Amino acid sequence: MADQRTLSPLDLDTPDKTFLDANELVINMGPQHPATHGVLRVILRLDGEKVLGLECVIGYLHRGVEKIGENRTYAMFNPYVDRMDYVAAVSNGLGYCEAVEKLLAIEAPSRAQHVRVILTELNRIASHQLWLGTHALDIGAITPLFYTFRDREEILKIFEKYCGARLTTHAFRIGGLQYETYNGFEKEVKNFLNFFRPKIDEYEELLTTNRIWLERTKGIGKISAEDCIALGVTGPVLRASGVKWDIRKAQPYANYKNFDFEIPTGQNGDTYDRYIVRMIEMRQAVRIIEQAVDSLPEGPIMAKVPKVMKPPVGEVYHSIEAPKGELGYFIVSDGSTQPYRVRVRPPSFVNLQALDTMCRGQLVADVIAVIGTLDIVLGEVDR
Amino acid sequence: MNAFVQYIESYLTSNVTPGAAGNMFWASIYILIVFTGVSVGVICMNWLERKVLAHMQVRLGPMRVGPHGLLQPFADALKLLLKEDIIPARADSVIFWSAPFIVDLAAFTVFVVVPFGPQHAITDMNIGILFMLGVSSLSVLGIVMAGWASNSHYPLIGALRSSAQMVSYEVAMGFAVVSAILMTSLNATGTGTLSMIGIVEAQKAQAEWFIFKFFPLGLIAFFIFTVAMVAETNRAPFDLAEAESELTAGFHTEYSGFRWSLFFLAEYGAMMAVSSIAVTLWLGGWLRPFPNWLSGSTWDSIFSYFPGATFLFLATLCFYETARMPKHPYFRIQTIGLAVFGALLALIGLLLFVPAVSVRIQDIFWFTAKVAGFMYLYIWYRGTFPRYRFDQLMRMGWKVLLPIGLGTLILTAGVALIQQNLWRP
Amino acid sequence: MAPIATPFFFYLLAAIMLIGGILVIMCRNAVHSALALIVTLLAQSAIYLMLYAPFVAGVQIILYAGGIMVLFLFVIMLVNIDRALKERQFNSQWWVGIIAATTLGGLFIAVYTKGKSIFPERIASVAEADNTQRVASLLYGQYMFAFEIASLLLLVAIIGAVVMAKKRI
Amino acid sequence: MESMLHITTLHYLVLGAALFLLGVIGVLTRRNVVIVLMSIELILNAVNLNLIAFSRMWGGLHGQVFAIFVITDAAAEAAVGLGILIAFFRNKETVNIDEVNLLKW
Repeated sequence: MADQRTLSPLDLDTPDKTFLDANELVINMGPQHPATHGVLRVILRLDGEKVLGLECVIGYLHRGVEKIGENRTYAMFNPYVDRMDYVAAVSNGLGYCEAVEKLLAIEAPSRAQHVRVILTELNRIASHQLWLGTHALDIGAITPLFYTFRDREEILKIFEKYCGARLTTHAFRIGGLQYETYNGFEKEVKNFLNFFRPKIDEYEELLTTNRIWLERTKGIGKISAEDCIALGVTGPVLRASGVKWDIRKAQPYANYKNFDFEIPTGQNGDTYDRYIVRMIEMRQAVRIIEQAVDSLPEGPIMAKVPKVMKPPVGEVYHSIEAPKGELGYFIVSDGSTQPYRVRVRPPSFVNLQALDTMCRGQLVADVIAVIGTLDIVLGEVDR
Repeated sequence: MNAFVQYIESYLTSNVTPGAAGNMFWASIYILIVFTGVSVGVICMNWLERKVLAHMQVRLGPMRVGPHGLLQPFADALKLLLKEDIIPARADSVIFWSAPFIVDLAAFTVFVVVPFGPQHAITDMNIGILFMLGVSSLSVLGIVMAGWASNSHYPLIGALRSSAQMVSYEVAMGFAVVSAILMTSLNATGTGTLSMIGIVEAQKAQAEWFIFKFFPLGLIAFFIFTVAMVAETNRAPFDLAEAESELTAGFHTEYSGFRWSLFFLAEYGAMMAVSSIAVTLWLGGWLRPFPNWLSGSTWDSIFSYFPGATFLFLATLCFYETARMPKHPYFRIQTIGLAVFGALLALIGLLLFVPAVSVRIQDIFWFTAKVAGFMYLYIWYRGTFPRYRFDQLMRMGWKVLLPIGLGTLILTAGVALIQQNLWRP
Repeated sequence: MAPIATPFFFYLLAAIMLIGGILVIMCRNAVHSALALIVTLLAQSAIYLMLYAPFVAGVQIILYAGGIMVLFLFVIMLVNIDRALKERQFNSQWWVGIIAATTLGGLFIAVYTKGKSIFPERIASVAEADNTQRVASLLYGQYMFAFEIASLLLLVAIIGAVVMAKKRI
Repeated sequence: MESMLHITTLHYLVLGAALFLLGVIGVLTRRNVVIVLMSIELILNAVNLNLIAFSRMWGGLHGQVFAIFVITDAAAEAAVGLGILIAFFRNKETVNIDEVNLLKW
């Protein structure tokens, strides 16, 4: 298996024979399978239990979000993006709002930017918590799921108090925020940070040095930095392979250049490194939120935005670092109230393409671990 | 009639098991008691596993059916019995039908030789431990049959996995068991035994539980056995046969209702069976803790209060929870139920303080308590560990446990030989 | 401790064994055959218990029913093809086999009826309690060499089986 | 009738002989290799039964020791036989014994 990328695609037409004679066996995992995180269907070609290759069949959750975008005004489309990556809805909203702001050439006021950073980073923690719980559940540890959900609840409470929704928040508006922070917002966020810091240690205690966890994750689903770049993989998966690429640092948006934080990277690009990277990212997110809350400026929360948004003819690409990787919006305006085309670059979709590379030569049980470690959300993959 | 009464009474004076005494009447009574006891144990485990696991995972677990979900197992059983019993169209119906019974048979027959006390076993076979290992290995057949008869991919893979796992861990388990059996021969008489009661008697005679014998050899053998027994019963972290995230439910994917509940019963029965092997071989069976450190009649009488005290403690817990129940009239029946349950426990506890009762019961109490400790371990494992991958599991069985077990056996034999020939004139 | 109802259990177990044996050779489906064989083996181990051979009975359950038959079931499942069920089950020379077996059976009957006196009515008194110890001392004493050879045989069998079953060596 | 109710060594021998015959018939007539192997197990068990019965008759334990050796042998035979079967099945995709007519393929 010299160059994995040049391997021929799966030949799914040859029928599978009996168990034994057969050197190859094609099995179908999903779309209804407990470990595929939704309605992902993976067709595996196996030699015994070894994976020779696999193909993802997606689209079971396709809702035509991009097409909907062409038939809604800029402001009306904003809630739809929350439904793509529903576990990180705030990040999706941030990306869209900033993209449209770029198109309109306006800038949200500094206070709004701060609140945006706070909420987005909280959402990053929530997303990583959900990833950790389900990933550990896939590998068989059932307890972390409940710990992470218990703590994620606190974040969702803050969201709910701020904008009335827990999951699909629609927290931001084009040009800033609609709602001023509620009374005691800073205090509650700080309380949460103090509550949450020991909890990360708690998660790590259960898993980081657990022998079985190490055996199940070390060296599993390896992907090299070159492969990552070639496949366009971003986010923690890319960073775990050793590439220090984080849009918050590389092309700072919102207020990120004002905050001091580090980008964790791994060396091996295996499941364990991705786990460690995400754990450190949670800690860094705590750091960012702390700084943002401490330096939360007073002032307006909404920039001057025309009642009817008619961006000038043109196109814009804006990407942010969503919890799962680079989330980009490409918006083409024809000068009307509705975008001519909205194209989303979802991190889950792009990262999912690395599944084949990561799984070849591994065992079936590892495929489940790798799907977990990619941290995909099918709502975002299929849009 | 008189002869019959005499027949019944004749056993009461003997101090062997009813099977060994050849008393059919008492043997059947014992069979009834033991199998009812095991079934009740399974029911308790069902509730305990949910509750303990829930509390480990910051949840409450069942709370609605009965006070603190105490009636949940019964509700579950009722649900399972009322469920439609589906046999897949292309399944091999005879085998599909009989597989759960075979698994159950294997799990329950084992209890024939489990020694709850010097007289409290259905029978005492002179190949007791061999019988236990042999019969419990028969459950593999039921699992393979279930997986094959379902005529479906996931159950078949699950069955192949679990039977491969059970067969290979049996080997390591066997070595651990043999090293414990070897220790039984270090008596004054110099003959070892395979009888379950004989093994405990040997520990009593040597005034030492085998887990501490030839420290750390006994401990290592015990450790190997405890790991192997978890694998043997297909429980976490070795539950890949029924790994939800990979194979949905393993060999019993296609089963539903009553037949599924039989598998459930067998799984928990087997857990108790292997735990009782471990307790018998290494933890001194029915012997109370610390027989040699805290010996003497004073300590004996102190320890004889333990069974009653345990039940009283449980009763106190119940009463405490009763006091904490919400005062809303809606909860009245539940509160009363919990209070009655607590009163029942207290009554049993007080009954156990009667010397005549406690003398007869405390063997059974200590044995059950030790087995219960193992049951808690099973739940704890499940709450803590991720799942092994199949090749890792096999590697651990064959390349780690087996060599260590073999080494322990050889070392134990060597040490025993040296002790018998050199140190003892 | 006298055995209870020996004739009853003997005939019961013998009936189970023979029915099981007949099913083994008559069943169309190999899995059914294997299960019938398991029943036969278990009944046989009970017969061993009646013959005061508890250790062999235990070994029979562990090794045969729990080990060898699982291996059989494994292989049957691996090579399970529906085609085998639809084919002719008996080979073309089946009548030769039947005749040969009948002749052999006649021979057995002749031997057992003519030579009834060879088998004395005696039943030696055997101490059941230390059966295992005595078997062990024979195995590791008088039959030491045979025991070692048996272990060598097993080793060879392991290697042989692995070599045979491996796809690529 | 008395002889029926008094179980002697001969009863066990007859049972063993019957099993042996069943095994022989199975070996000689069946086509499925797996069932042929199982018939061989039947034959071995019949032999074991005889050994144990004689051991009971004479009071010695040599018969039991031999039975253990036979079981060992059966295990080895089963392992190798099934290994050959798998190799055969992989190459010819059949389990019929009358198609095993080549020494080499």
